[in-house]
Amino acid sequence: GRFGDHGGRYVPETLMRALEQLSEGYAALAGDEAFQTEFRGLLKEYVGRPTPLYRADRLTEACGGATVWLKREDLNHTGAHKINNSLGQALLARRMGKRRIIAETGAGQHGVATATACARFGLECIVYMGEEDIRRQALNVFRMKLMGAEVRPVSSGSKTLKDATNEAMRDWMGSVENTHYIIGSVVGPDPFPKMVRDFQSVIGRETREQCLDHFDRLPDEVVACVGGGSNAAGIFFPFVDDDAVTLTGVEAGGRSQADGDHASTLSFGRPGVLHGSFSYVLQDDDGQTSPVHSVSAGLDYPGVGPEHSYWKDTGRVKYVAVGDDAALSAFRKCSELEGIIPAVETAHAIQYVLETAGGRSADDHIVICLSGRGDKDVYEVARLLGEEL
Amino acid sequence: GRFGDHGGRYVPETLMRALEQLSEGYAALAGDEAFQTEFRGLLKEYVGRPTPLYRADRLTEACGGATVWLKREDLNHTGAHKINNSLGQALLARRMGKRRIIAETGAGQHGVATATACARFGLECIVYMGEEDIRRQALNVFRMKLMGAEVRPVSSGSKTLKDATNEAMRDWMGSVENTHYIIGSVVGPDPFPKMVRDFQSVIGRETREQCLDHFDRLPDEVVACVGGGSNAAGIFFPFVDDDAVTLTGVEAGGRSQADGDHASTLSFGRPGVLHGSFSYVLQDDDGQTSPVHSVSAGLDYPGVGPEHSYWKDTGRVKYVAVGDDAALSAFRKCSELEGIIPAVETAHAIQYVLETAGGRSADDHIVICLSGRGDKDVYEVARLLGEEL
Amino acid sequence: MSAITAAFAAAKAENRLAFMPFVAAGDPDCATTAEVLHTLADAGADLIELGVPFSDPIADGPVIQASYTRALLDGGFKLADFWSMLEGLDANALPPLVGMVSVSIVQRVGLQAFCEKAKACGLAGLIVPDVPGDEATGLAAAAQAAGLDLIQLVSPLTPPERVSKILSACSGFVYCLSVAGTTGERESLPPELTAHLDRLRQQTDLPLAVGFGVSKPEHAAALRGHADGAIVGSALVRRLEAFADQPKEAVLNDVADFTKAMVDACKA
Amino acid sequence: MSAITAAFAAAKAENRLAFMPFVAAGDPDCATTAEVLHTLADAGADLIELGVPFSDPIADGPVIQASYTRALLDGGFKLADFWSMLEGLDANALPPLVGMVSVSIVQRVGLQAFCEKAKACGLAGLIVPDVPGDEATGLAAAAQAAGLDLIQLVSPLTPPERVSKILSACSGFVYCLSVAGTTGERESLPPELTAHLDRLRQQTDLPLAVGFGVSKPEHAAALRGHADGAIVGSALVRRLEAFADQPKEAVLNDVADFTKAMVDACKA
Repeated sequence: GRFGDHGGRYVPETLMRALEQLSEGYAALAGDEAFQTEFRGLLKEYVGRPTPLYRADRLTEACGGATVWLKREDLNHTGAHKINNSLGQALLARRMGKRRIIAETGAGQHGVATATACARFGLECIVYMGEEDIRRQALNVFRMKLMGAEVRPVSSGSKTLKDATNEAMRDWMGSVENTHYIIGSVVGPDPFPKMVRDFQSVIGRETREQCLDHFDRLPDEVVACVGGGSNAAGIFFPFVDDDAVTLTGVEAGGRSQADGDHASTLSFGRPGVLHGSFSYVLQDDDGQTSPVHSVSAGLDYPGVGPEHSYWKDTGRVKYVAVGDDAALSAFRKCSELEGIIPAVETAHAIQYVLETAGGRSADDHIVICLSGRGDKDVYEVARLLGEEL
Repeated sequence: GRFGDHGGRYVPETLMRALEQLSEGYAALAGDEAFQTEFRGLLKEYVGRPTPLYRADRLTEACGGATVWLKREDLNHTGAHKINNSLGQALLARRMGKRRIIAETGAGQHGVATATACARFGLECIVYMGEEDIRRQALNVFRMKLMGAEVRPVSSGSKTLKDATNEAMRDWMGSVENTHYIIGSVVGPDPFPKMVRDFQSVIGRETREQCLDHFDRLPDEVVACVGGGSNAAGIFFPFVDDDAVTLTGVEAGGRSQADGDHASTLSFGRPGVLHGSFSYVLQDDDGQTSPVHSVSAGLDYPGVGPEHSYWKDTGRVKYVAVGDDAALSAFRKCSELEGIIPAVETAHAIQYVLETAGGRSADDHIVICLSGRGDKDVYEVARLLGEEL
Repeated sequence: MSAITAAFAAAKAENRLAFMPFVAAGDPDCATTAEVLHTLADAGADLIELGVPFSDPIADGPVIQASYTRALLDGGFKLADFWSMLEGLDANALPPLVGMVSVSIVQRVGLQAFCEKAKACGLAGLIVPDVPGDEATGLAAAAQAAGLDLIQLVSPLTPPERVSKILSACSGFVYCLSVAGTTGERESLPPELTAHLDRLRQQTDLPLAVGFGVSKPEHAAALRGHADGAIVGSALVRRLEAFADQPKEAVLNDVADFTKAMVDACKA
Repeated sequence: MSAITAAFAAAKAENRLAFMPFVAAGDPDCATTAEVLHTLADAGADLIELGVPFSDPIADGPVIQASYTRALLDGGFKLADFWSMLEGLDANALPPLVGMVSVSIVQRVGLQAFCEKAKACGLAGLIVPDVPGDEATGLAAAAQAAGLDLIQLVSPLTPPERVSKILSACSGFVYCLSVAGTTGERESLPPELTAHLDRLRQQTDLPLAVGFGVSKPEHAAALRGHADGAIVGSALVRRLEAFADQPKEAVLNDVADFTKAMVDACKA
């Protein structure tokens, strides 16, 4: 359950048995042909996989260098990569006889994906969401409700993702015998980081095959945004042993490098414990979690998945930060040049490529994980750009 | 340019040369391998086709009879079938040397699809949209603007789709030499109805193949909603010669069968001329276009594609109406049971199947064209259901 | 010789352009329209084009479209009112009236029925702008049977080979669009217009009347020697907007003054 | 024999449960906390559990969580204040103090450094609820080296085979959770609790203290014969909310009365 020093299970004893059961249940899936067939079938017929690997000619032209490809997770059902994981865990929960599902959500994408999976399987679904996020993401709240989920407002702490996660953990403390907690990223106690990474690795496996199809070799670089890090882990993992493939994770640089102005956990944090695992974290010297900021609700998180911490320590993945304004500029460029409105999260990764692809050879192939669509962000971007809607 | 008595070119002489050029340009595509390759490539890598044909087990169970399948056009890039047509026409416009595109839009889906296609090809894009629709569909307005399109408010008449169409036609009257008008449905003067149907027929061709893959024969019934009728024409057309396949179009029954309370053109209209072609239309005895109503902005149109009128007259397709409340109930059921929030347009077709599939054999296979996703409708439905967002 | 043909012949005999103003019927109501028609006649109009308001006009610019909307929504315009108004006119005091009507309306009434009713009510001809020449065979037959001229439009974009097809279904005069675009006032007429008219002249003996954009006396003057008539719509209809807030007499005087100025320019 | 072991032994010798109340440090400020500690001691507490406020507690219910939030956000609680307060206490007038602290804080300071500081400031033991037994080896070593007891939690869901693993890293006493869930007052204790305690008793000689949900005198009474101590948190912490709007003396009196009632029930 460790990635180097990182990972582990830092949770109250009450949850330990459930985590052991979950590890056992998850390990058993590997040999369960019926599960694998059902999961593959759902990814194909319900989610719409494989998602295309699309050569973005006009972004490529704008970069003036390397050839830019977009792995189109925005085309998944519900509009982001989150559904890969929610479906996998919902299937596992059903197999383990747990008919009640809880989840945390920030921007609402993981909540929507989980509500979706629960509707599909007729499971009870409760989504914890900070009051502040409920206000900002009313559309996703109603999507969840339409699919029969209960959205429980969280009024503690900063009233955002971190606090929703605390609250979901607390629910799980008292409900663990009949409830499965679908964590939305590669964070939390073991086995979640590994399991979520595996469910998301379909992104990287497809990308690998599609690169071979399109240009007969592996890509030179794979770039993904990192909040908790699930889309990045999903696309990176199948390339980790390919040393020639540069892997780059892009964190939220926010407004500045000052404490509280960003969410660049790997760039500015240090190893510590948050939400059940040991990993880089943004904390003060007392171990209290720091406030964080990003224009993107999905990156606005003071922790990061432990495997990313491991990849940082080993140097396998390079982690960089892109700020709010730069990300918004990439958001616009991708919309105008490709007719693809990316999630603001994803826009951080696009911006990094816009800044670094110039001057490289057109034979250099860069794949960006387009982790989700930006429809959810349009109101907030309009507000930031001063447009009246 | 006729489908039986229906169709034709009822437009001012100024547009006739452009329509002839368009017919010629469109006819030339059939033999243009480069065009076909590029179009197919875009549908695959950019739009994400083929879209799945998904067996909806929980809707099937709720129906208690025939097996229900959903053709997942909601998974297309931009969230509806509209992009199939907009991309095809934008490619054609570029090939014809026209770098300025105009379009009309009601709910905004066709406007978004066209703005998307224009961004992708670097074409100038102007979208006409009724002031009333701009107010109701602010999200789509900003999506279009983000992709570089200009959205021109239309304040004439009822300030909705019909008036936006008039205004686009008027623009085209003065700009036809350098401008292509991308009509969003199988309406308008020849060759639009035929051309749009052909671009949308990819839906039906895929469905045919997928039925053979999934259950080794053609479906017993194909059901689609009909406003202008482009998703219906696209999925019906490849089945028209298969007499054993029942084809059913579902119009908007609105609030009641009284004039002005519905948009059931084929059920209650009569042949006449609107927007350039002879087809069923909702008109008063003076030939003035009738007001129409539907809970769905995409079906809220007093005309219908001429080929549908032909199919109605020949009896090949059965046309029925489903009212506002019934459609909203299907909207909820599909969301809760399948985790798929359908467009309110599509919900009309789903409701028809919910009402008619019961008691039939599970060996009867019904395909519903899930023409688009309902994210755009969530605010309006919330309002109607009295939810505060 | 039809009344329309005679009107153009008379103008030609006097070596001037025929002037044909356009107004929409029923704006603000049919009774007022009747007064406007007499005003136009008294001011010297050779023919009058009378638009039948339509809910969805696609060939018209904002001014005429707004006039139609006023007639339909504020005035509650019905075809029955239109026919009654025509029947109530003093035909002897008026020049030939040409109806401008959308095919949507004609088709709803029925081609033959509409033409017969129009003739019976005193119209001399019809312009159905959204039925181009090659769709017009049925309508042309109905008009001919009813004894109405059916006027066809030719656009600057119409290629010569289409012109002959269009003219085969045309009688009375040819409605020559000065520009590609909708109705509406324009600052100046396009420079290529006269050459275009001269080419058309080679293809037909029918009178050529120019509309869409013609809106000032100097436009009419510039057409002399190339066309046989000038048609003015929006510039006139815009003046009718004043019925909403000015005394009727003032508006009618303004209409008369503008018409006289145009008529004079047609002679200049 | 550690101070904690001695406290349980003394209670046992008197044939009663040890009573261990819980308060969060720094709510509303550290000076007041010091007064509360003395009040608890004077009312008869055998040990006191002192929570270190944490921004993201996951084992705590709303009452303790709110107390932490008041300490951190309103009181500006810092670890330095905590250590100072401990150093300023009159150790002779107080029973053994057990720190309840999240591993996030311990890890930030460093396992060894934290344990040494805690010992130096007078804590007798530590409860680190988010380090379960099998993750606790490093921490247990650090605590032992510093001369602190490290108390482990056992949940009703902990299977017997895990219990022995957990107990191997445990000293002082075993913190027995009465329920699966977070801290917080509950109407009654679960019926299966006593059997669960009796099974645990077979596996260890360490004292068994029961917390999470224990909130009334009758709860404590019901534990007699099955456990060695009762721990009450939320029921007490809820009383501290009154510092916001009541005179300090009134609140401290209320705390003293409640504690005395619990202490009495532990003897009944």
